[in-house]
This record gives sequence, structure tokens and C-alpha cells, in this order.
Amino acid sequence: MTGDIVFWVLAALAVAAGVAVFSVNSMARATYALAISFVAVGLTLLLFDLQFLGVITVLMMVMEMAIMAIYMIMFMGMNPALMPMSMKHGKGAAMTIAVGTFLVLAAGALFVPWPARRGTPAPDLTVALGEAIMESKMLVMMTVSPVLFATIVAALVLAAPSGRYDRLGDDLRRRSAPARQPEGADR
Amino acid sequence: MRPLALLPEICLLVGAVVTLLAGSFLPRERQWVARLITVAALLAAGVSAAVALGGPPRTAMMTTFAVDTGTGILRLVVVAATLLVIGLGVDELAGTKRESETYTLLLLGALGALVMGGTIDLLVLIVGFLLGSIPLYGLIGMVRTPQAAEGVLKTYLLGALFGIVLMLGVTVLYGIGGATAYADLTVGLAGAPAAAVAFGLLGVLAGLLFKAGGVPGHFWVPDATQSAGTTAAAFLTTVPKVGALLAAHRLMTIVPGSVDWPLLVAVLAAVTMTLGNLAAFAQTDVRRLLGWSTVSQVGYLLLPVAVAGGTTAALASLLVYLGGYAVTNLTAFAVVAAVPGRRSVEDYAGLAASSPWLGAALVVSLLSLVGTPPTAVFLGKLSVFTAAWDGGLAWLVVVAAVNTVASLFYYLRWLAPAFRREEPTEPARRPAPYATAAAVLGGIGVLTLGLLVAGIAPMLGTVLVAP
Amino acid sequence: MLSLIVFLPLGAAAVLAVLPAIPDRAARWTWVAVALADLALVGVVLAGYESPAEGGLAYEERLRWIPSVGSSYHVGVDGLSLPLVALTAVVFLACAVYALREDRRPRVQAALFLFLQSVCLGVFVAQDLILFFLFFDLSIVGMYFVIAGWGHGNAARSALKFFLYTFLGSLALLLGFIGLYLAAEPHTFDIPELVAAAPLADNPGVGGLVLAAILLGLAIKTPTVPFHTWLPPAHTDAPAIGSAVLAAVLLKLGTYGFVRIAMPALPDAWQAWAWVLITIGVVSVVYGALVALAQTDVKRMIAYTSVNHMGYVVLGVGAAGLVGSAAAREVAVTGAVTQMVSHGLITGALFLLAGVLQERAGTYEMAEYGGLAEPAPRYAALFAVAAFASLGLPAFTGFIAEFQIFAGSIGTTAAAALALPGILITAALFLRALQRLLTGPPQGRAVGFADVGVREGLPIGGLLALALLFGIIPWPLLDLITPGAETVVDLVSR
Amino acid sequence: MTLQTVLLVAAALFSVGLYGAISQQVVVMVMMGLELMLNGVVLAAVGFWWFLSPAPEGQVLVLVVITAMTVEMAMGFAVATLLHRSRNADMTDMAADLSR
Amino acid sequence: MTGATGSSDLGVALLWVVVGLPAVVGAVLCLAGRRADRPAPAAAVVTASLALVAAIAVAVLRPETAVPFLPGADFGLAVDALSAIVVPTVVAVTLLVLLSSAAEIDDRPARFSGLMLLFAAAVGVTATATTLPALLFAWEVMGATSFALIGYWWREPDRVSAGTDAFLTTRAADLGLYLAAGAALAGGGSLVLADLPAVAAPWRDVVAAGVLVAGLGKAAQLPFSFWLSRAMQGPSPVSALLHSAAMVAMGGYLLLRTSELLASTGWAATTAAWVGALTALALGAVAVAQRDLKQLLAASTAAQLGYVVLAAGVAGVSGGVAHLVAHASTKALLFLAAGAWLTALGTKQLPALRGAARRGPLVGGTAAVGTLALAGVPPLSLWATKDEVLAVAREQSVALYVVGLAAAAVSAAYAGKVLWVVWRALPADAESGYDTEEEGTRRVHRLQKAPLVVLAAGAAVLGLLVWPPVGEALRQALGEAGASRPGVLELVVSAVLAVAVVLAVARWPLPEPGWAARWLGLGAATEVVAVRPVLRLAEALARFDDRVLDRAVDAAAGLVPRGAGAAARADDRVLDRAVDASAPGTVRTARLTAEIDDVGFDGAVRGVAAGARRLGALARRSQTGQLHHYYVQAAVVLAAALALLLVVTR
Repeated sequence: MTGDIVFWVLAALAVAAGVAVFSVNSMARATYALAISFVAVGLTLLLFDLQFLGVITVLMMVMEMAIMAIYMIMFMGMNPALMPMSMKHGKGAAMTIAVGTFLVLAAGALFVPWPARRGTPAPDLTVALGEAIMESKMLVMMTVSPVLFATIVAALVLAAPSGRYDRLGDDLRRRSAPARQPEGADR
Repeated sequence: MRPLALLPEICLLVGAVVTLLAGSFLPRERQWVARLITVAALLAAGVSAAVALGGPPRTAMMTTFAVDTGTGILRLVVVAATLLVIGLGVDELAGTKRESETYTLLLLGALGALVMGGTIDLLVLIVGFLLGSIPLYGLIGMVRTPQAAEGVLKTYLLGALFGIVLMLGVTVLYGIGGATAYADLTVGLAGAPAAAVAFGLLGVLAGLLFKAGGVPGHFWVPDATQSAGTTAAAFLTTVPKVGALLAAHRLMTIVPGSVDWPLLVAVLAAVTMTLGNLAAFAQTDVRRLLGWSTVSQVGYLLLPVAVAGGTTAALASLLVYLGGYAVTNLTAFAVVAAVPGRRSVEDYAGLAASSPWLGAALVVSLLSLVGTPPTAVFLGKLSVFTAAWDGGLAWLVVVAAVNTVASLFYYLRWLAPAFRREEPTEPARRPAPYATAAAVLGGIGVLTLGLLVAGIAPMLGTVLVAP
Repeated sequence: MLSLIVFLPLGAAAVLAVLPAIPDRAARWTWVAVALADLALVGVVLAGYESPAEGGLAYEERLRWIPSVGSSYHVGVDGLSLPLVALTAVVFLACAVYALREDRRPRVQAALFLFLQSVCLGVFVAQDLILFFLFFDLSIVGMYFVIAGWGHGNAARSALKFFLYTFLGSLALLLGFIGLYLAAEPHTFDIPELVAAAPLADNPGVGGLVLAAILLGLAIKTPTVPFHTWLPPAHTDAPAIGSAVLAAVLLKLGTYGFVRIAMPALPDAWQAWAWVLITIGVVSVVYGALVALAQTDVKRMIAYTSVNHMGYVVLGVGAAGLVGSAAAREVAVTGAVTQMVSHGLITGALFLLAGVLQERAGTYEMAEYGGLAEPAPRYAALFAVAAFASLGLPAFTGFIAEFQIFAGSIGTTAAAALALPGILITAALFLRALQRLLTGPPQGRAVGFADVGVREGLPIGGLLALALLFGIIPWPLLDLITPGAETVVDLVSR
Repeated sequence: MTLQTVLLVAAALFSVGLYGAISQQVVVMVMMGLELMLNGVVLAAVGFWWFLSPAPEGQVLVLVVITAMTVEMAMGFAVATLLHRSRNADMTDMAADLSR
Repeated sequence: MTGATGSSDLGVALLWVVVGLPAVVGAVLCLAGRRADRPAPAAAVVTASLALVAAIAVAVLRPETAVPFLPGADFGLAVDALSAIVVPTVVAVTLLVLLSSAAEIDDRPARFSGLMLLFAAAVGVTATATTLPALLFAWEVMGATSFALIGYWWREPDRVSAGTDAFLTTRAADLGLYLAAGAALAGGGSLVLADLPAVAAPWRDVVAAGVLVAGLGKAAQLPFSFWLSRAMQGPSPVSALLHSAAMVAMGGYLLLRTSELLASTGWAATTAAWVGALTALALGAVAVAQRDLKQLLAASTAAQLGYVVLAAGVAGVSGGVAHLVAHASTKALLFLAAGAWLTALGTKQLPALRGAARRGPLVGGTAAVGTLALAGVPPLSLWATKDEVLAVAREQSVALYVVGLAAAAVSAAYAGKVLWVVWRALPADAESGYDTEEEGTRRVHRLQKAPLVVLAAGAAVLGLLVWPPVGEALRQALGEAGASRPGVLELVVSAVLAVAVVLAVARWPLPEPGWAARWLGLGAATEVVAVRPVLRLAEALARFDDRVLDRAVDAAAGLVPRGAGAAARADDRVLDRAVDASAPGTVRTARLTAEIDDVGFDGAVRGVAAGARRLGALARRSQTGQLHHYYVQAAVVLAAALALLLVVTR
């Protein structure tokens, strides 16, 4: 019963925060709202005995939102707290599609004759997760590592305007970086 | 576990790491060492894949990865395609600031395609999707032009959306199927509610269609192809498709009969090929034209996917087409890479006269894309049409044939100026040597595949017997 | 042996194509030499040819090719294909000699035509649908480059139209082939096996659709009304030798497909659809002749007479599907095959003659000429002979063919008599053309028109001489064709 | 707290996120919409895991989704940076040269 | 090689000489061109002489031969009683005409002689053919050589188009033989002429109809007669051979040959008889109205051939062949005479020829023999042969006899007209009428005179063919021993009639009604009924072809609007020019058709094209470049796909 109440509160919070993301008038607030929504879902995970995953979700998302805030200020040079905004397009279509999607999903959730539960959760979920990662689903985690590797490389390639040869010279012997070159035509 | 069964994949991964590391310490003009490392890694992967080819079908890493003929040929195609991409890209990349990074990303993207195509577990499929997508973003944005930025933006945002849809689909399938491994899912989905199966299937399929560049996930293809560097464009229109389509085929084999998925795939195939062809009609930029052309090709490639369960020939035909398409498409891009100054169709005026070899390669590749014998795609089209007809989709075959005729129109629009006698307005620059070599090599490959497929035919026979 | 015949020109073409250092003169003579050698090889085959047993093949060769789809490299000849193989070799040799005067990229041209020769020969010897289709489609590609590269006028557009239209046909053909393949049990693309199996015999619906696809493909290539509209522009804008090859050999690929594939492999559907073919044949004959009559452009006129002449062939093979006297139907099919050879020789010559007009004076408009017999008596004589041969005058092969087609098809169905006016209209249009071009006082561009020289006269005269030879002594040709025609009629009557 | 309710909440989150992804012009805001959609997916995955098939794969799935979220976010920042640098734009509307 | 009758090898060889030698020599002369001009006339005459010797020999030896030609139908040649008479006659006339022409034709004589010899060879084959393919072979070659010979003076367009008319008209009739071949194959499978009467019932009628049409066409019977008028544009020797002894006669000859077939159907023979009789009468009237000597002779030829056709219809083969041969000699004589006057005086108009006979008694005298024979004046040949035919006709129908007799009177009238004109006193201003058609030489070459004598002799005595003993033998050979013969009364009546009419013509001028002078308007009728509609149809179809069929393809393919537009404009220009060049009426019709095309077919076609183009644009319109549009579209497509999956369940 308590679980139910907690769930409903968290659910309401998650959805409300989600709605808030696109209704508040500054990007900073939107970021906070998104973080709240994630935290709410992360806490919901705890209701299902998924302490590990719940904590991870909360931690990662809070970190991510922090990064997002920093990113906006540092890289894009805007003060999110001060910039009021209403930058939307095609609200009508977006709303139609969103509502339609919700109706379809909700109808599916309500009317699909979900099968009965098979099996029970492992006694120690975290151990079970660990075993799955290390045994039956090892390939998943093995593949995640090149994904992260690729992400680092690709993100750097995209984000960094100048590479090592700009900083250190074509033979990598220079010690100081030269002035930045204009963008766009450097290859 | 059998990690050694994944030797080709491991070769690529190790190659990517070593390439990046080596590249970090190489002077700008000596990055060819990194290129050599990449090529070596690819060759090692290719050799190990070829060695593994004859073996019996089995799974690796528990039940998450299939090592069968499909994977075997996928590996060969991906490795060969990536080698060809590197070959045609040497002129463009050599000595640039991010040459070694490009090779790293190419290797990782190829690895992603392999993982996607080879996996028989939905979880690995998600990760494979990411591994296939992320290097692409980096590759598209590599040239850092405003256009490329736009291209990468669209690719990324579409990729993110379809990734989410893919994960949603996986979630639903897992929920009702109780597992993520295909072998277990086949059992689990058998009695599952059809609507939920349909939803989950659609989600996963949508994600794969984004990778393949089919409707509705095709929007990024022409933009990215047009804006990215030639090397990246060649890669992104070839390698990810190969993996995604094989993955789609594998996916279809687990869906229970309660869902009329063949019809869905057939309709999507018809829409994809028609849209791609219609949109390609009026293109003047050859890259964009090729981008749309690859969209239409995906439509044809979806034919065997649509009959994945209906006929045993589906997989064989898909593989034949994939191989043929990869070589053909890369040959066309090699020609584009060889004459980087020529952007529009009209720019190609007099190409055949100034460089007959390139002209020949262009003819071979475009006619192959059309599906004229004795080229590789003709064989692909033949087997694909046959399989689709055999699987009960004769109407789709007719649609595909009509589309083929329509496609001829824009391919010829490119070919015709190339063979026009025209006095060059400016002194013609010498075509890029490596790309030219790649084009000629590709052209020979197209013809060889088209004519001498007998060599690999026995292998396809085993595909027929043991799907 | 057949492989050698087919691939000898291809090999020469490859050599010519990759060696840009070959001087033009050497390239031209190489072409002639290779064509001559190929013709000699065909002669050897002809000399050693004995009609195989019912349904059999001579000079058969079969190699593994694509076993997974039941396709093999299977070639062989019989009475239906050997005459066309010989025709191809002859026509290409004539073109090679005619082109000795060519000065626009002769090396590439020689390579292209040798390539075309290979693929045309390939179609006629192929005994496997995929092999057939391979050569069939390549002939389109080759001809596209011939028209686009050496044509005049609106060549690019005509070439594109030619390619698009005939490619549509070839795809329809491919669909039909796939249908045949899937219907045969076990699946195969091998023509003799398909013929023996006669798949779809018990499935008239699918059989009809498959036949419709094949017919569409072949009808476009042939071409018959209403799929002929690619032909006039293609001919008008093609170079002389291109037109000659197109009319003399390429059109036969379509009609040959009827007797080689459609009739024996789909006998039931053929019988059910025979009336459609007869209708198409009759309409093509009359329509082609009438439209040709209204032309003012010599080459367009000849092009439309091709529609007319191919209509006779369709009429003949269509009649073979009806219930009627077997003798009459054999005569009709023999006539149809004879017509293929005959049309090749005669129309080839006519197009070369038309090419002379273009070379000398730059136009095909009949109104621009008059009284050519005065300045160019040899040209006039050749033209007159060719025209009479084409209108079916006895002593030329055209008569042999048309007489047999008419006797045979009227002997099968009286409806075929509706095509008889075609003979008359053809006569009218050729006589009008002769009158306008050759007779009267010399005027317009006829003034100062140089007469044909040896290098033009030899190929044209040679083709006409063959038409005359087999028109007067037809039995060597007919002895070759008749067993094949008998086999086809037997097969289609199953 | 039933499967239906969990799925309804997940659907709500997903739909709100979709609305944002479509309606927002600023790239970063579009990314937030996508994140919100993923949030819904995570919730749905947990719901399915708990109520239908509590196998370890479900947990791995959630882990993979979260990883994907992070990775996509990182790439998103990189792309947004590139866009900002090369076009001085931060809205998707401002990057619409490639069309037709 | 040889037939079952055991004919000698020598005979067969000679038969091949008769048909082969002229063919080979003719072909060589044609091909040799100007180099052979000098020896050509002599070579031709020698060839014809050799052929004549051989022809006489084969007439005696009666060889029979066949060589393989088409499967199931050999190229069969045989000399039987009928051809034994006709072949030597034709070869003889050929020889004489060649002799005559050696003096007359000085423009490229090699080609002329070559064509004449080729023609003679074709006639030889026609006369001896035993199978339909062989017959049709020669039949069509005759037509083609006649085209070349009529249009021999090709610099004058009028003459060439006369040849065209002749060829086309006769070829139209020839279609009957193609039809007959098909029907024979359907009805029995044998293409041997002798087997035709045995063809199964419904097909036999078709065979008979086909043969009948072919025969009537070549014989210039109604309604095909007009081509003969146009054919007079050819040189006189050509007329002498083709339009008296050979080609026209072959039409009648074919019907004589197949009279058994005609009779077996029940209706074909009657039709032939009546067409023949009516042609004799009507074309006789046409001849009466002519003022041009050659035109008169041409009409007379058709009329006289009418008797032959009549004979074929009533199965009076012996009389028919006798009339054929006698007429050949007579008419060749008259044509050569007309040709002699034409070369000498430069005119063939009767008014201008007044008294021409008095300028040269030999030409005049032989011409008189010819005209009198033509008139049916006893004892000259045609008097007896004609009555022989009429006697058989009377057996079957008195009406036929009466019409035939009336026709005889008419023939006496036109013959008399010629006779009196040329034998009137030479007027003082005769020269003023000369040289209207060509430059006359004022002299007649002796090579032109000699044949006249021979032919006049023939015209006089060939009546022997019906009198005993020759006649008896002939009837015997043709199996008509019991056929009815003209009685004395009939002979006297026709003789009196002929003499009376000839004398009357001398006294009273003949009427020259316009309808007859214009050849019954047959030519004009053909122009209106057949030629113009066909041309108009052709133009309309050509326009249809370009405008609709072709544009349909353009539209489907031509998604590049510029190219299609340019082509369409070019089409219009070319077509309009083509149409403007033709008759204005045609233009109007064609335009009307085109308008219908435009509104109907072409509109639809354009609609399709525009639709395809719109689709192309639509396909690209989805690619807006706006990311949120892509999102929306992707969502919509996925929703539709989901709906599809949910709605269509298995």
C-alpha cells in the first residue's frame, strides 16, 4: 500500500517534471525539471528492489544534467537562467502526435492481454545482474567498451576544432599551440 | 564462450585501438603507418573470417552471436567494403589532420555492422546499433563544413530517435517474450499477444531501417551522403546497411506467424524503393543522387527480408545482393572520389574521354546498380526477385521491376554526359590515383561477382540447406 | 566451338578497348579481320552441322556456372538458331567493311561493335535463360552507346528512349523467366529442361501471366505495335551501321525468343493466347505498313517497314499456336524463321543505303532528293534491288518467307488473310520511295551526289546477293530451319 | 501498482518527450525530449521485468538503455558544439540547407 | 529430276534453257550496265532465238521437272498441251519485239534487253509452272519487271508512276494467289496446281476466288482494267510484249489453266465468264472512244482478253488458247506498228496519224492485216478463234453469246476506226500534227519492219488453231474432243457483222462518249475508293503514332520536361511539314484525327506524365530539410505501419 502511494507520487512527479521541461521559460529550469523527472524514475526503480540500477540512474542523470548546464554556459555562451525562451515550431502537429502516441501506448498497456509472470526475481538482484553481465550477456558489455571508445573518439573529432597537429605542429614537436584557425575549411 | 569465434571482430577492435594510438604519435605526413595498421587489421579479420567460413554453424559468447554462413559472408563483405572505402579514400584523407581518427572510426563502424548483423540477442543488437551509429556521426562531421554539420545533426537526431524506438521495441519484446536471445524468444513469443508482438517488432525494425536507410528512417541518407566527405559517404551508404539488413533478416525469423510482418516489410520495401527512385529523378548533385539511389536499393534489399520465413532462398539471395550492392556502390563512390572537382551530373561531361578507365568503372557500377547483367547486382536482383516471387510476393517483384526501369532514367542521366564528347572548358585535373585504382578494382569486382559467382555458390548452397 | 565463335569478337574487343595506342587504320582492319574469322568459324559449324534429333542440340557445351539457382553456361544450336548465328556473323562483317570509311573514333567503335557481335551471337546460342538474358540485356547497353556515341540529330535522346523502353521490356522478360524458373520442378533456368518439363501446363492463370510478361518483353524488343515507338527515333538518329545491326540482328532477339522460349516452354499458354498474337501480328503488319507509307523520311520509313516485317513473324508464330493442320503451322513457323534471316539481310542493306544518304547530303528527307539514278546509278540500282527485295519480290528471301508465312497462317486461320494488304502497302511505299528518290530529273541534294564506292557497295551488295541466293535456292536454308520448326510445332501442340 | 499503471506512466513520459523532441527548436532541448522518452523506456523496461519476466536480462536491458542514454547525450553535445562552431547555430531550423 | 511421265532428260534440259537462259543473260545484262550497251541487243536476240528453238523443242518433248524449293512444294515446271502452244508463242513474240526494239531503244539498251529477257523468263516459268509457289514466283517477277519496263524512261516521273500503278494494281490482285496458297494448304496440303480442284470444300472456294482475282487483275479485266491505260506510258516494244502477248495474256492463261478448278466451285466459272464477256463489251466501248492509238490498243487488249477469260469460264480451253495466241500475234503487230509510227512521226494520236499507212506501205499493209484481224473479218485468225469461244459460251448461256457477239461488233468498230484513219488520204498539212510527243525520225528501220511481216502472217493464219486438223489435235490434247464448234450460221453471222461494222465505220463517225474515253472512270474510282483513303489513313496513323503512342512513351519516360517539350515541338514541326505537303483534304482529316487524339488519348497520356512528375516532386517534398518534419513523418509512418500490422492479421 505504501509502495503504491510512493509509486503514484513519484509517477506524478516524473510526469509533471517532464511536462515542465517543455513549459518552463528557460533552459536552465528545463534542465532541472528533467533532472527531477529522472530522479523520480530512479527512485521508482528502488520500489522494485532495483537498488543498484536505481542509484545508477539517479547519479548518472544528475551528473548529466549538471554537465548540460555547464555545457550551455561554457560552450554556447548563454546564461540559461537569464534567457527566457519560447522556441518551438509545429506545436499543433507535435501535440497531435504526442497525444496520439500516448493514446496508442495507453491502449496497448491497458488492452493487451499481458501474459502471466514467468519465474521470480533472483534472490540477490545485483549478483544476478553481475552474473548476467559476466556470463550469458558478456558480449553486451564487451561491446559497450568499443561503444564508449567510439564515443570518445567521435565526440572529440566533432567537438574539438583543432587536433594535435594544430597544437603541436605537423611533426608533433611544437610545444605551444598557435592561434585558432577559422572554422569550416580546415581539413 | 568461444571468444576465438569472434576473432575477426577482435581483430577490428584491436586494430582500431592500435590505429588510434599509433596515430597519436605519428607526424602528420606519416599517418600512412596508421593506414597500414588499419589495413592489416582488416586483412587479419578477413583472413580469419575466411578461415572460419567453412565451419558448421554455431553460436559464440553463449547464445548471443551466431557464427554461421550469414555472419561469415557478412564479415567478408564488410571487410572488403571497408578496405575498398579506405582505398578510395586515400587521396582524400592522406595527410589530413584526422586521418588516423578516420581509420579508427571506420574500423569501429565496421565492427558495429558486424555486431549488428551477427548477433542473435536483442541486447547486443542495441549495443551494436550504438556501435554502428556513433562512428558514423564522427565520420560525417569530420570535414567540418557547415553542410557536414547539418548532415551530422540530422543523422544524429534521427539516430537518437530511432535508437529510442529500437529500445522501446526491445523492451516490449523482452516483456512478452521473457528473454532477449532469439532462440528463447522464438519460444516465448509463440503464444504472446499479437498486438504487443507487432509493436515490439515494429520498434526494432524501425531502428534497423534507420541503419539501413529505409523508410521511415531514410531522411538522413541523402543529406549525409551529400554533405560528408566522399570516404565517409561511401562508408555510410554501404557498410551499416549490410549489417542492418542481415540483422533484419535474423529478426524476422523469430517473429511468430500471428503478425503479418511479411506484408509490412513488403509495403515498406515498396515505399522505400519508390520513394528513393522518385526522389532521385531530379537530383543534379551526384552524391545526393547516389544517396537517394541507395535508399531505393534498400527497398530491393528488403525483398528477401519480407520473405525471410517463406522461402529458403531468402537468406542466400539477401547475401548475394548485399555483396553485389556493396561492391557496386563503392565503385560508384570511387569514381566520385577520383574526380572530387566534379559535383553535379553535368560536371561529368567528357569524363570517359579524359579518363576511359574511370568511364568504364562508372558504366559498370551504374549499370550494376540498374541491374544489368553480367554485374553483381543483376545476380542479386535475380535471386532476390526469385526469392520474393517464390515467397508469394509476386506483386512486389513487379513493383520492383517497374522501379528498376524508373531508376535507369537517373542513372543514365549521369552516364550520358560522362560519355558525351565535350571539349574540356578547363584543363582536366588528373584523377586521384588511389581512387581510380579502387574504382577499376571495384569494377572488376562487380563483373567478377556477376560472372563467376560459381566460386561462392556452393557456400550459398549450404545457406539454403541450413538457414 | 560455339564458345569460340561467341567470345572471339569479345576478346578482340577487349584488346581494342584497352590498347589506346592502336592506330585507327589498324583498328578498322582488325575489326574486319575478326569479323571475317568469326564468319569463317560459323562456316565451319555450318559445314559440320547435322540436324540433331527431335529437340536436340548440336555443338552443345555445358559448364557449371551458378548451380545454386539452376543456371549453367549452356550453349548449343539447332535449326532455329544456326541461321541467325550465321546472319549475325554476316551482318557484322558487312558493317565492319562499311565502317572502313569511319573516321570518328574507329578504335572504340570497332571494340563496341565486336562486343555487340559477341552478345548477339550469345543470345542465339544460349540455352539457359540467365545466359540468354545476360546477352539480351548487354545488347541493349551496347546499342545505347552506339546510338549515343556515333549517332546524329537528337541521338542522346533517342538512345535514352531506346534504352529505357527496351530495358522495360527486358525486365518484363526477366520476371517471366523467374516465373518459369519457379514453376519448374526442380527449379531450373535451363531451356531444354524447361521445354521438356513445360511447367505451368496445369496452371493456366499463372501460365498466362508468365507468358504475358515474356511476350511483353519480346514484343518491345521485336517490336510490335503498340510497343514500337522507340524504333523510329532510334533508327533515325543511329549511325548507318548501328541501324543495320539494330534492324538486322537486334530485332531478331525478340522474335527468336518466341520460338526458343515462349512457344516450347509454355505451350498451353501459347495456345490460349495465340489469337492475341495473331491480332498483334496482323495489326503490326498493316499498321506498320500504313505508317511507313506516310513517312517522308527514308530511314523512318524503313524503320516502320521493320514493324511490318516483324509483324509477319509474329503472325507466323502466333498461327502455330492454333489448332489446325500441322503442315500449315510448320510452314508458318519455317516462314517466320526465314523472315528473320531475310529481314536481317535486306533491311540491313537498306539501312546501309540510307546511311549513304546521310553521309553524302546530311538528310533522310525524301523531298530533298530526286533523280538519284542520274548521278549515282550504282546507288540507285542497289536501292531499287533492296526495295524490291524488301517488298517481298520473288527471287529474294523475303518472298520465300512471306509466302510461307501467309500460306501457313492462312492455312491455319483465315483471319491471317487480313494481313495480306500489308504486302500491297509495302509495295506501294517502296515504289513511292523509289520514285521520289531515284527517278525524275536530278534535283535538290541529288545534284553532284557521289556514287557508292567499293567499300560501301561491297557490304550492301553482299547482303543483297545472299538474299538473292537464298531467294532462288532456298532449300539449303529451309532444310536447316524446317526440322527446328517441326520440333517447335510439335512442342507447342502438346 | 500494476503493470498497466507502470506502463501508463511510462507512456506518458514517452509521449511528453516525443512532444518535446518534435516541438523544440533548440538542439539541446530536442535532446532533452529524447532523454525523457528514454526515461519512459527505462520505466517500461523495469515494469516488464518486474511483472512479466524477472530474468536478469531485464536488468541488463535497463543498464544498456542508461548507457545508451549517456552515450547519445555525449554525442549530442559534440554535435551541438560542431553545429555551433561551424554554423553559429543552435537550432535545428537554422540547419536546413540540405533538402529535396 | 524427272517426272513420272518419263520425259527425256534432253527435254528437261531444254526446258531449263527456255526459262533459265533468258533469266541469266537478262540478269547479266542488267548488272553489266553501260558496258554491255553495245553488244546487248544482239545478245538478247541470240538468246531469244536459242530460247525459241528450245521452246519449240520442249513443245514437242513435253518435259516435266521439279527442283526442291519450299518444304512440301517443289519448284515444278512442265510443258503440257496448253503451254506447248503458249510458250513458243511468247518466246517468238519476244524475239520479234527484241528485234524491233534493237532499232527503237537507244537509251541504255543493255538494261532494256536485260529486263525484257528477265520478263520473258518469268513468263516462261508462269506458263509452265505446276506448283503454286513456282507460279507465284514468276507471277510477281513479271509484275516487277513490268514496273521497270513501263517506267523505263525514269527521268519522266509520269512514266515511273504509271509503272507503279501497274505493279500495284496487279499486285493487289496477286494477293489472291497468296490467299489461294493458304487455303490450299488448309484444305488439302498440296500446293500442286493440278491438285487444286481436289481441295476440301470451303477452302476450294477460297482458292478459286484467289486465283480468279489474280487472273482478272493481270488480264486487266474489270474492275482492274485501268492499269493497262497507264501502262501505255511505256515504250511501244514493251507494250507489244507485255500488254499483248505476255503479261496480260498470262492472266487469261492462268484462268484457262485452272478452268477445272473454277468449274468445280460452281460459281467461279460463271463469274469468270460474265466478267470476261462484260469486259469484252465495256472495254471495247472504251477502245472506240480513244483517240490515242496506244490507248485504243490497250483497251482493245483488255476487251480481247475478255474472250479468253470467257473461254476459261465456260471451259472452252482450246478456243481460249487459240484466241490468246492469235491475239498475241495480232496485237503485238499493231503495237509495233504504232511504235514504228511513233518513232517515225513522233505521234500516236489518231487524228494526226491520218494517212500514215500511205507513207510506208509495209507498215501500213501489215497494220491493215492486224486491224482487219482484230475486227474479226474472215478469214483472218481472230474471226475463227472468237467464234470458237462464243460457240462454247452459247452452249451455256445465250445471254453470254449475245453479249459476246455485241462485243465482237464493237471490236469491229474500233478496228475499223483505226483502219480508216491510217488509210485515209495523207492530208497536206500532215506534218503539223507530227512530233507532238517526241522527235520523229521520219523513217522506219528495217529491223522494225521485219517483225511486222512475221506477226502479220501470224495474225492472218493462226486461225488454223481451231480449224482441222490442227484444231482437232489441240482439242484432243486438251481433252475437249467433244466440245461444241461454231456452226456455219454463226460463222457467217459474225463475219457479216464484222464486215458490216467496218464498212459502216468508214461512212459514219463513231461516237466518243466521255465515260468511255476516261476508261469508265475506273482509275479515278480507284483513286477515290482505295488510294486516297489509304493514304489518308496512313497519314492519320502516322500522326497517331507520333502524337499518341510515341508521346505516351515520352511522357512516361520524359520526366525531364525540357527534353520532352523540345521533342514534341520537333515532332509537330516535322509532322506539320509532312502533312502540309500532302493534299489539303488529307490535312483536314489528319488534323481532325489529331484533335481527337489530343483531347482523348493524348490528354490522358499527358495526365499520366504530369502525375509522374508530380509524384517525383512530392517524393522530394518530404525531404524538407526541417528536422521536426522528419520526426513527424517518421512517427506517422510508424503509426501507419502499426495500424497495418494490427488491422491485417493472419
